[in-house]
Amino acid sequence: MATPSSPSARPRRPLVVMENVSKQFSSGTLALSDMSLTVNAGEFVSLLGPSGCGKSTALRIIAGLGDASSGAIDWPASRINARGLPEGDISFVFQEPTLMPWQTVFGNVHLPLKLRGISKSAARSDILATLATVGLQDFADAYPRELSGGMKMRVSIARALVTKPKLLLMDEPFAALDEITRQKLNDDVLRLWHETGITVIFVTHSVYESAYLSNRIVVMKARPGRVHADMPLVTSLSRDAHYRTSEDYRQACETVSNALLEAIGSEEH
Amino acid sequence: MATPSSPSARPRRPLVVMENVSKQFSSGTLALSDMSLTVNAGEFVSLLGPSGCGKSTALRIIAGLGDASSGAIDWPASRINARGLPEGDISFVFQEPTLMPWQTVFGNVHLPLKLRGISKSAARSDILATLATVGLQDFADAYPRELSGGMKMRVSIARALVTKPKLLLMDEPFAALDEITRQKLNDDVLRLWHETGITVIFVTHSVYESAYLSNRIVVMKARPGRVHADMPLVTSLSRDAHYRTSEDYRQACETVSNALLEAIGSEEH
Amino acid sequence: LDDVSYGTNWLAQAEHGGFYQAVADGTYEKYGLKVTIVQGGPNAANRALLIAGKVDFYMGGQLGDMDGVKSGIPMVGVASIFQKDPQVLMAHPDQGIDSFADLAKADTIFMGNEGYTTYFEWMKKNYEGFKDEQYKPYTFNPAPFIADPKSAQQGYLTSEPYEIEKQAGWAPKVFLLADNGYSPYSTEITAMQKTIDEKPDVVQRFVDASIEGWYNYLYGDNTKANALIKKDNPEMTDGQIAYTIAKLKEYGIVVSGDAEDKGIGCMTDARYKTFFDEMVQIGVEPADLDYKKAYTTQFVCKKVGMDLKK
Amino acid sequence: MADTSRRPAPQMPHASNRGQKLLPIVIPMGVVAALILIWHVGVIISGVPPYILPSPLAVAGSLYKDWGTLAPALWVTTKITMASLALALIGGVAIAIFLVQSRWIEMAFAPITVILQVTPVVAIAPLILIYAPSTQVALLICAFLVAFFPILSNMVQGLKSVDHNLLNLFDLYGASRWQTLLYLKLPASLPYFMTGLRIGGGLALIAAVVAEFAAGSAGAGSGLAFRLLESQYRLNIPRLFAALFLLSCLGVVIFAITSFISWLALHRWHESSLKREN
Amino acid sequence: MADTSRRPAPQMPHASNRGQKLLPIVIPMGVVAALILIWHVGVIISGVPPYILPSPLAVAGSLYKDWGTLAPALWVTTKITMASLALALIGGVAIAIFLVQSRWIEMAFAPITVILQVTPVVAIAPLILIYAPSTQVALLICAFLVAFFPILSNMVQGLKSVDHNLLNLFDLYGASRWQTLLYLKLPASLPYFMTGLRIGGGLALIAAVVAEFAAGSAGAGSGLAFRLLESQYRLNIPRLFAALFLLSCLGVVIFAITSFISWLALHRWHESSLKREN
Ligand SMILES: Nc1ncnc2c1ncn2[C@@H]1O[C@H](COP(=O)(O)OP(=O)(O)OP(=O)(O)O)[C@@H](O)[C@H]1O
Ligand SMILES: Nc1ncnc2c1ncn2[C@@H]1O[C@H](COP(=O)(O)OP(=O)(O)OP(=O)(O)O)[C@@H](O)[C@H]1O
Ligand SMILES: [Mg+2]
Ligand SMILES: [Mg+2]
Repeated sequence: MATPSSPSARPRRPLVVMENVSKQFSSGTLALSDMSLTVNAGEFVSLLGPSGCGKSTALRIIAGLGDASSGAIDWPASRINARGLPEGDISFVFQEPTLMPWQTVFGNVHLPLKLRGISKSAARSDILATLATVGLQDFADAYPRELSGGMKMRVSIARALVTKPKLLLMDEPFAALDEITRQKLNDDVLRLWHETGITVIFVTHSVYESAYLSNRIVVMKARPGRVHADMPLVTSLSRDAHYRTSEDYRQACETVSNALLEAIGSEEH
Repeated sequence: MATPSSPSARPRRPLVVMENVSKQFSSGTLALSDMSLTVNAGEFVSLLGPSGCGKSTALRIIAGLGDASSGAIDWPASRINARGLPEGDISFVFQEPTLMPWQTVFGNVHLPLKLRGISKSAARSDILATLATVGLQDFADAYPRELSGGMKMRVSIARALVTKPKLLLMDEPFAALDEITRQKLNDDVLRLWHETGITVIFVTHSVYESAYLSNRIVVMKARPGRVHADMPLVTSLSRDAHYRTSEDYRQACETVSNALLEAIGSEEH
Repeated sequence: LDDVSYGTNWLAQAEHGGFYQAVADGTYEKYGLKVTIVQGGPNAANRALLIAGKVDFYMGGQLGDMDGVKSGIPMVGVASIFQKDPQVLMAHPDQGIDSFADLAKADTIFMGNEGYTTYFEWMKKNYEGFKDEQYKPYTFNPAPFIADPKSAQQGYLTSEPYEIEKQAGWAPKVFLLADNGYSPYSTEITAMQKTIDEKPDVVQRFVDASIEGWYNYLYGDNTKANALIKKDNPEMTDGQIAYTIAKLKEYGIVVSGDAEDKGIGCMTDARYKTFFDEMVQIGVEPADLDYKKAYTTQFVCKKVGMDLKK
Repeated sequence: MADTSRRPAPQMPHASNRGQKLLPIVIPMGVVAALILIWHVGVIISGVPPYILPSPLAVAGSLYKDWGTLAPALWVTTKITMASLALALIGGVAIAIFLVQSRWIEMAFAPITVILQVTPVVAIAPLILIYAPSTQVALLICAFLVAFFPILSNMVQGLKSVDHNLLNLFDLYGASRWQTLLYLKLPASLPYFMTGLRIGGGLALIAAVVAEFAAGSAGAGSGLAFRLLESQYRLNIPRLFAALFLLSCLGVVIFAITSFISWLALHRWHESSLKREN
Repeated sequence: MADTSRRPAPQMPHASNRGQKLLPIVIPMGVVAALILIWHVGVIISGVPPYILPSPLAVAGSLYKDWGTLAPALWVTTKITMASLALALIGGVAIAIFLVQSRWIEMAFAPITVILQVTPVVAIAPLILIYAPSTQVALLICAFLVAFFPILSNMVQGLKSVDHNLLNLFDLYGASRWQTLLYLKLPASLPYFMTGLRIGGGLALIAAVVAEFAAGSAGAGSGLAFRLLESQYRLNIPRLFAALFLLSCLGVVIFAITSFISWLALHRWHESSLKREN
């Protein structure tokens, strides 16, 4: 298992600990088997792996959606509520847009705020600002069915961002977006992470994206899903257009690619 | 408008001609405006453009799903049927998996064959072979809800391939797949194209993918959608792992990226 | 034999005894008729079947026949087996309701629709104190009446009082409408005018045979008829039959008035007109109604079968 | 043998929009008018006597002549129908929400709702009459018993058909039961509810009629059901048909209103009321 | 103030599965038994006379004593119910398919179905009796009129709620109308159909009862409705309740069967019958 650089020096406290989590669906599919993963507060963890290896399942279990068949989820440093989730804000961008078809774009983005009792008018400026971030300022009054696939996904992203969460779980949020929009949003998320110190767990299929965004990359193996490689990614360079042409970046990409190839290769043959 | 190489020497007959097609939805959104595009038989055309620029709309109109508000679709060399579509086979991979939830994976892939009166048992080997192509041979009896996002998309791809179509329309088919699977499927589609001489219209957000796969790239501009750049891509190299490191490829990628940046830039500012 | 069908107004019961008697003892056959009795019942549509020509005769009533004329339906009463309509009103025995007029003191009177639109109108016109607020619909379940001592209820002389006494253990006060002034002909034999015009002899034979049947039923050996009734209506009990026959005789339902000397089934113009005038007076029938079209006396009052009365 | 052809775009799709708006009213009226014509011609040709099947003219005549009695009856029936529909809606939705709270509750109480539903109202009407404080209340109870079940069933199915992904979303954001109900489950089950409403609307009318048969009020305060039975008893067949006609009209109007409400609620987002555009 | 906590996995989720299987039967039975007990105690405490509300014991006694008359009646009613349910299903689905063929057809014919639905069966039963070739047929027509509308309405909504993307898919592959109906629209509308079936099952029973009231024959071949009316007329209230009890049982059994069919058809794929696993 290769690590592109030494682990970060400054000590981090663990935010969430998956301990030997297994998940078997009632259909019999063993989606996760003895998966253990500790995510520290303030990390930006990318989760990669072959299609169907259990990334979404792992993310959902962390978020408390769907119980694990065995193993446990720990939130060592947080007070947890009745649902077993830490107090404070978690946002989740699901792999599918998951919008309410009867609400406009504005209404959909308003939802998490509404659930906290913030009225439409009070939330208006926040919502519009977030919509502008994802380039949908003109579509606030459109219904989901009137949007293209990428636009729906951007609504979902806006909904996750509008609460200014402390933990952000994103399941292939940018897969349906063109590269320009994608890079812009990459930078937006990165800025958010830098500025607010939130924790991000980010599922992606793009090696480049993971290498650009994260400070730790976890590669999963399939059937049953488990961690294959867990690689901190430290660079002294700031993540910007220059970073994309840097040797650090190229090397990180290569390492991740190899780990992925290994994970898939060891699987298929 | 840059072209990476001179147009192909051998003359091709046009398969489908979009003539000044506009599409206005009843919500008022002008999705396409005076879009003209001629696709020749045997071409592999990639369609790129910013999210929401009308790629899916254009593909659907070509396939006869949803009428244009003005303009027309011509099939100059084909006998067309009552629905205005050419006789023979069109397959479409929609942007969303669009599976029947009450059918198993097998049943979903069987659908287009069933509609032609081919029974389950007669189609069995074809279906299983196609499922193997997309790596889902073990999931023939699973229901869509038991699949991951990428797996659903692969079922949709298998459904499109199983009929061995003459015209293949694909709307971001590989966006939800990991890079290894994606490359494998890229090569599979490419082989199919080479071997059977089918025509492919392929929507993607990946410049690399488009440069690797197609022999013509069309970049669209947004709101309203129209063609911004139409670039033949000719190379003497065969498309394989070596091609990805070739100068032809690098150059093609750059040209396309620039065209895309132009298309988006001219839009936003 | 001529095929003839007769639709009754309720399930087989002793009130239809004479007809069953004529079937059971061969009287109809003797008159050259093969008679099928079509039972009625709650909501049964035998009158509609008569109008549509699906049965030949129907157990109608005077008011119904007059309504037919009003609506241009050529229905004609050819005989009236009951001289008195067995319709009664009942009250609780301990509520100080001792006469028909006292019923006005009841808080509630459970009545069917027909009753409400006919004799209740008549009661409002002819007695003091009856008012619409008293009416509640009667759905052939006497429980609400039993439960509410301040209520009264419609009934059939031969049925409800018997059941109520059997179930509740007390005998209700019974007031026969016919004895208190409201007296239409009832349990008629009603035919369409067409039948009368085309087959008068069949009508005559059916009327005559039925009258004979009734004499035999009331005064002769009625075991076979009762067996037939119980076959058609397995719920019927001997006790109920005996009670009914006793009441029919006690109140002179079948044999009284004109029937005493002219035979069962007799109808007279004078009596028909009396009731018609009552109905005109209370606004149920229009004064210009040609009520004479609703009946004919040509088949009855011929003293048929009177010798059978012992 | 190539055969060149083209699929031209439809011309002016938004033209004559004004005329189109009226079609949903004009067409059914036309069909009903045609039916009445067929009825009329049928009566004349077959020579069926008016006391079996009156001609539309006779019915119209009766409608005109007896308007004085029929109109108040129509009004009474309308009121009962509306009241029982309201009751059925409130009751059906409330019980549905209660039932889907847990599998246990559903198992335990679903049979009771079924029992309420299948018990023939005519049979228990006397019991209700005995215990209800007033005839009016008895009437409403009867009508409710007839009309609530379709709304309940549809609502239960709707509440259970909510997209699991959206449920996850609400869970994630810590939505309370109440919020999930209000913002997710109720809107998501609207298509089912609307079907229930459409069925319930018609059934409430039937319920009002049945209730009046079983426990009805009389005289001045009586509804169409009473007038109908009365006409039937008095062999006033044209008036019977006039009453039937009014009932049908009321039913169609209720159906039109519920359909319109359904369209209002769904046309922005649900497949069933959307034109296919792509 | 950090407070360490963990959310452990539930232990042995598949244990005691056998016991669980029986719960959907045991629980409703328990609830019904409890209701009967309450009824019993209520009757004893309140001292209500048996001719108003008999005790469950009296009803059971009557059930036992009169089984000879009730059993054939139950059988007759069951047959009519099944026949009218079958008719309503076939008719409802067929009409629904016809209606959704085009917006014009729907506009033109929907009002007619509504008219059929709201016309009180009791009022037109005599007409039906006159024109139907036999009482049995008349009965079925009456029952059909009562039961078909909920199935029709649900089916229409279901057929119209098909995912537009899937419709596009079928169009693209050149599916015929018939294939689209068979392979797409019918399966996709199953959740709605099943709701219609559940409503229709109960309503068919009511329909059988109402039809028997309205057009029923008397005597030997008569069903529970007739026995019920007769018992009422004879003031044999325990038997009336015995008949009601049998009707309720029949209704619950039909509900259980239709629910089971619905579960069978939907549990593999539809949200409403799926356990939430993620
Ligand atoms: N509801 C379910 N029932 C049964 N099996 C399921 C269910 N959901 C997921 N699975 C299975 O669990 C495995 C992991 O699925 P998951 O969605 O976590 O994959 P993933 O890593 O997110 O894949 P992708 O990249 O394609 O989204 C898959 O094999 C899938 O078939
Ligand atoms: N049914 C609809 N009603 C109204 N507007 C629509 C509808 N479908 C699409 N649009 C609009 O048409 C435009 C083009 O949509 P389309 O789906 O073709 O985009 P796209 O290029 O495929 O985008 P993406 O890459 O995000 O999938 C968008 O602005 C969208 O909002
Ligand atoms: Mg996933
Ligand atoms: Mg698209």
